[in-house]
Amino acid sequence: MNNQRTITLIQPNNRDSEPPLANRYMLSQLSIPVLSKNILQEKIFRLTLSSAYISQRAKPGNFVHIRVGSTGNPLLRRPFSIHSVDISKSRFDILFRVVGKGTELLSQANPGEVLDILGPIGNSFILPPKSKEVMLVAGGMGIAPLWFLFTHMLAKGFDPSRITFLFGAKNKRELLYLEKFKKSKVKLLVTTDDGSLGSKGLVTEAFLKDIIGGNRDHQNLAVYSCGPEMMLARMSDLAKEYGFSCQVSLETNMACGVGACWGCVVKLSDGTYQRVCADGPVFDAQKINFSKIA
Amino acid sequence: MNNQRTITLIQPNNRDSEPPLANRYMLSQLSIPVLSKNILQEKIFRLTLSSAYISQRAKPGNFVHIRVGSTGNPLLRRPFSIHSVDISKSRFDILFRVVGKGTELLSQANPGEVLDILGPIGNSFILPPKSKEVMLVAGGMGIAPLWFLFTHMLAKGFDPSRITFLFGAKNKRELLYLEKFKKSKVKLLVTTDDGSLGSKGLVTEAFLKDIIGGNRDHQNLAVYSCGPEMMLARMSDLAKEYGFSCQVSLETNMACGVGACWGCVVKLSDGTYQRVCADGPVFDAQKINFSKIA
Amino acid sequence: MKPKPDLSVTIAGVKFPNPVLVASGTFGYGEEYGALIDLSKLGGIVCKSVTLLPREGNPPPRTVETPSGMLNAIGLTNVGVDRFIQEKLPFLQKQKTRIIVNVAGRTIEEYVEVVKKLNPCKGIDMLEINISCPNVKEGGLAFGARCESAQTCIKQVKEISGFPIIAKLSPNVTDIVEIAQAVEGAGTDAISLINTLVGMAIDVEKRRPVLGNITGGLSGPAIKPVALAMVWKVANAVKVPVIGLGGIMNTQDALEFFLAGASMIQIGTANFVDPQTSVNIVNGLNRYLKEKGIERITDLVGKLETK
Amino acid sequence: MKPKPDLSVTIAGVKFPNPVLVASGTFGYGEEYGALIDLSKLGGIVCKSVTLLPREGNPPPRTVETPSGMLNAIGLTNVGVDRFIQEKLPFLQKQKTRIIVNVAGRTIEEYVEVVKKLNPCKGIDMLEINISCPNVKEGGLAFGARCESAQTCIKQVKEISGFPIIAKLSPNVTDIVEIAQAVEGAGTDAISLINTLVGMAIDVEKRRPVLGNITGGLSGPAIKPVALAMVWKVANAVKVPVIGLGGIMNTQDALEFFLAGASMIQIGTANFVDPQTSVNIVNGLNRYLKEKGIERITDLVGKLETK
Ligand SMILES: Cc1cc2nc3c(=O)[nH]c(=O)nc-3n(C[C@H](O)[C@H](O)[C@H](O)COP(=O)(O)OP(=O)(O)OC[C@H]3O[C@@H](n4cnc5c(N)ncnc54)[C@H](O)[C@@H]3O)c2cc1C
Ligand SMILES: Cc1cc2nc3c(=O)[nH]c(=O)nc-3n(C[C@H](O)[C@H](O)[C@H](O)COP(=O)(O)OP(=O)(O)OC[C@H]3O[C@@H](n4cnc5c(N)ncnc54)[C@H](O)[C@@H]3O)c2cc1C
Ligand SMILES: Cc1cc2nc3c(=O)[nH]c(=O)nc-3n(C[C@H](O)[C@H](O)[C@H](O)COP(=O)(O)O)c2cc1C
Ligand SMILES: Cc1cc2nc3c(=O)[nH]c(=O)nc-3n(C[C@H](O)[C@H](O)[C@H](O)COP(=O)(O)O)c2cc1C
Ligand code: FES
Ligand code: FES
Repeated sequence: MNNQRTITLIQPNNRDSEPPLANRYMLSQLSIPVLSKNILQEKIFRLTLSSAYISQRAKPGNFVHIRVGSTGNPLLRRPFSIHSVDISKSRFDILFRVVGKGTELLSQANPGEVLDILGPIGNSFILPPKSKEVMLVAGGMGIAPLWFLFTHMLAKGFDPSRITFLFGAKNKRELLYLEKFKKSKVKLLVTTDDGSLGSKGLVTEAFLKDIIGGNRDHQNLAVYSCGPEMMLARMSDLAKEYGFSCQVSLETNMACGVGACWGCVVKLSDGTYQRVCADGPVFDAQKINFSKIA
Repeated sequence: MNNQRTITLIQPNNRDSEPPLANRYMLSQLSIPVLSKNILQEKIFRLTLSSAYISQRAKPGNFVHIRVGSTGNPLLRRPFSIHSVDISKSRFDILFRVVGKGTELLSQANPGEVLDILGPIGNSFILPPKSKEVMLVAGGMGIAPLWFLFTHMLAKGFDPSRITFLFGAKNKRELLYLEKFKKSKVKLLVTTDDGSLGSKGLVTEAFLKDIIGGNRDHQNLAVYSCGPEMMLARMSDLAKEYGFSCQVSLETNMACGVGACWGCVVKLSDGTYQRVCADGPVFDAQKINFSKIA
Repeated sequence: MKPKPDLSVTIAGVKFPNPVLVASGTFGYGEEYGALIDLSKLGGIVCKSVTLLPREGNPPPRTVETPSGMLNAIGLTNVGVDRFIQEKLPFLQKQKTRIIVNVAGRTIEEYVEVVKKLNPCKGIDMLEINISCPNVKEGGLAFGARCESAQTCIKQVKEISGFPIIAKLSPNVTDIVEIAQAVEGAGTDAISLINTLVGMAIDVEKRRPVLGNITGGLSGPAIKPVALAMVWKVANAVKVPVIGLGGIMNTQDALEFFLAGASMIQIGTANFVDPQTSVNIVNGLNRYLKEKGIERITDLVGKLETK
Repeated sequence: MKPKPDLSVTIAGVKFPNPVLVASGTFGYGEEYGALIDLSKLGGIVCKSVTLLPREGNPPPRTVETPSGMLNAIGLTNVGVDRFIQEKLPFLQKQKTRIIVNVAGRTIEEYVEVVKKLNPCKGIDMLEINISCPNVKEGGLAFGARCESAQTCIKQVKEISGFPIIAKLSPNVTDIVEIAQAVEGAGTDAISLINTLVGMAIDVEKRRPVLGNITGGLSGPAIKPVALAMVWKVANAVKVPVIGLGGIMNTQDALEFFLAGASMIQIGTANFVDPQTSVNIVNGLNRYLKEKGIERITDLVGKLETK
């Protein structure tokens, strides 16, 4: 890690004529100390990491690729969305759930330990014109990148009363940041699988109800979503059906994380594949062929 | 580990007509808490482990087979001699040097952690008649089992003034327990590779000088040795040349540790192989074909 | 309460209480692990390979650890079939579990001789014919690597064997399906795979191979993906039951093998890591079937969806 | 002060500043790692396989981690040789390192076509002929697994190639030496091995293969022992230089391969774990030679003592 040049890396993929979603050009390999660890819920951790480099460059949607452990098991790095950034304090957070041995090891990292991190990686969410109505739809750990997007929008002067945040989780304990949401004056709709808070059921269905019942102009919606694959597939279907714009942040298995191996691809509606690490992770929901991901 | 029966395990190997060296019949798989950890020198650790089962049954020469880490790397258990035993407190010690990833991980075990241990394993040193002159010859970590043998002899009423302890190490810092040796009234001869304490050079040569110059009756010597393979090979040659009895504790790569895989064998002078774990680790030095070990 | 799930499996007329065997060479003759686990909980024990004459085996070092695996070059150390029958079989006969004797030889005649000597013995349920040992100069892999020799060896053994036989195949081949079909054609009652992959480790300081035999056989979790692919391919190409092994460490791994098409599994290297592995997997399978409401383990075999 | 050790290696007339290459498929076209390491420190870059026509590759998921390894079934995704020459080669030509273009095809004619298109290009030092990809239905492994087809393919490519060629072999064969001798006979300038081992992983919950392609290729530390054994066997059986790869993670691993007989090495999966691996190994080799007072890296090649 003696080399932290920040040369332009990947040429934007100009297959389509749209403006590229990306700010992909500043990947670096860094040794980053853990500043603090918070256990928000059983198995849900937030790590605060110290890096001027990343905090200055990170945009909502970017992720980092972290080496967890050095015994060779797990072998590969693990990707995590940048969850929030504090430029003035040169720090950023990741939020994650322990699901396997990689996240288990990461959850054992203690303040002072230094992590080997590649980042920031990937493109980012494109902010809407301020005339749009914004809807953020998070499922479970999908809150991780959307929280960054949300706070970023507020910082950029978006009117919270024109933002709706839909947040679905297993149960009320996993509905994070409820206090903070309240303070923000955003419109918050929550759902839980067990009905322990908000409406019982899927967040996508709450969303559907809202856009149908809410007398919304679908053309004027800017929807952003992150969550389990099934949920994003549903969002994609709805976006196609109702014609609203929707950006989703995807997760696939990653090896290199830098666009070299073509392991992390997602199938587009036109039959081609794109890399989640280098061409995403943010994609236009309408362009993804979700039936071919699973 | 729900099963800790202590059934007779391996039939003594009766290929030769001598009395078996072993007390091999009480292997058990145990969950054993670490009581304390001492860093004696750079990279040299002593762990005190809490087990009534093992402390009651362990004999000098026995070892334990420890699972280090659970990530699958390292995969196999690691064997360590029982270094000392305190029956009244139901505890025993192991002493080890960090040489690779297994010992590295073990050195990170903290008090309160529970280790998965097979033991006690293997045969043990046969004590000499009290009429014999005892010589213990340790090289480096070879002190681990010989310390147990030594303190065991003292406890059994052997006359310390008839025991000579030769201890060789890289440098004076690795000459452990010098204070304790002083108190014991044993005759102690030390050597170091760098001459930082005692005579400079190999402990085997100090031993040779002693048995030649010391006007010793070689027939009346009971020699016990443990250390690097080269050193034990030399002890074996000397035992053959001068005709003294010599028991050595051997180390080879181990997989099962229970006599099942035949991976840990040592070649005997008669061309046959014996298992260090189940037929040893203590062997008659004269019977080992050391030229074929390396 | 749902009824207890049925873990039993019948292969070539032999009924096993459960599908978890311990693999040849990793469990000695059973007695070595008798103090550590309840042998009657196993589906069966596959003994260390026996040969016609006693074998001392290869010069040490015989094992070395590798990333998520180990190499061994034991070299079929064993007391020979006569002493096996006298000294080792009596203990095995007393166990309340199935006994599979693994047979190896330098020539086809030797395989046949060993089997003839075993034929009259009580307490043996099946034979496993090891035509896949990578660590001996003659025989072993020499038979298993080519269709013709594999076929001839299995055919001749099957003709005279008093027990149903399992052909144990090597992964060190270009086309495992071809070999599997050859031994099926020769009349084997079942196929087990995989034996170890040929591998090597070097001591850079000494500039020597770590193993006395230079090369050895790679086993353990490292090879699980290779084993699983071969089990899946073979199970889809033959009608005889397939016994899967290679790197199985836990219930999850075991389930992967059943889904891929294995009717039974064997636990090898994992015995060294944790002697309880096999029993833990038996318990784990029970729990899994109960949780999922699956009645029989056989309902899982080959249930991989690939469409 | 001792003089700086000489890491350079010359193969088929091409002089490499050091013997550390990055392996095909794990380093893209170089540019992807340009921000992370100084490409001029590498012995050379082996590009991702190029084929005659663009290939989208296999359905996802394309990778999954396994114990000390990973499976991939990318399926030779690439832009095709024409766009490779237009879009990717210009970047590579500018790098101060050697460029090896890896070529794959579904038929021998395709290999030949691709090589013909590359022949006029500047900035290419060698070609690596991939007759060992396990993740495509046609070509790839189909050629590398049998002597005759391997020989024919390499022979025809060699006849028309304007660059020295390396034949990249598959470990999924019964006798690697046989194949190596066949491609040597066909005139290859060097041999690289190993490509990945065929493997599989199963998602027990979904009862489906994890990979979209069902099976994939196993790489990483798990396969190092297999790679090392094959490199040792082949290096002792052929006269052309051998390039070793498979699970190399650090300088120690690299030294094992040189001792086994590899003239050069390639770093594959390790790039994903730590992009600095290749550069670290170059530095580590320098340090090692200096410490041991060895003048040239070539002095280590094949220096394994097996007596
Ligand atoms: C761009 C990107 C951003 C991500 N951001 C976050 C985040 O902010 N917070 C968070 O908690 N997780 C995030 N993930 C998912 C996270 O990377 C995985 O949970 C993690 O890699 C699992 O590692 P493990 O070793 O603990 O689990 P493993 O042992 O590897 O797998 C355990 C289980 O998790 C599943 N799994 C493994 N990797 C993934 C994956 N990439 N996506 C979905 N399921 C997977 C496996 O199929 C398996 O069922 C992100 C993934 C990507 C690609
Ligand atoms: C019966 C027996 C009793 C032992 N008692 C002790 C003891 O009391 N204290 C102690 O410090 N060590 C003892 N050892 C050695 C100890 O088991 C090894 O040092 C340990 O297994 C190394 O594990 P590792 O993962 O740290 O090293 P690895 O990464 O496995 O190897 C690192 C280096 O150590 C060498 N090595 C590995 N295993 C052995 C071995 N068994 N013998 C010699 N060299 C080896 C390797 O060749 C390599 O050079 C004993 C060994 C045996 C067989
Ligand atoms: C130390 C050791 C000894 C072995 N001896 C034999 C043997 O004698 N006969 C045989 O057929 N297989 C033998 N094997 C192979 C195993 O039975 C098994 O096929 C292989 O190890 C793969 O399974 P695993 O990964 O679960 O260990 C041996 C394996 C090991 C590790
Ligand atoms: C993701 C991935 C993609 C690969 N693609 C190719 C390829 O296109 N052509 C090729 O010849 N080898 C390919 N390989 C094989 C590697 O070049 C190498 O032979 C193999 O991974 C073993 O080396 P390793 O263990 O160091 O990774 C690929 C390997 C991986 C992991
Ligand atoms: S993870 Fe390698 S291309 Fe995306
Ligand atoms: S380690 Fe298995 S027999 Fe000794």
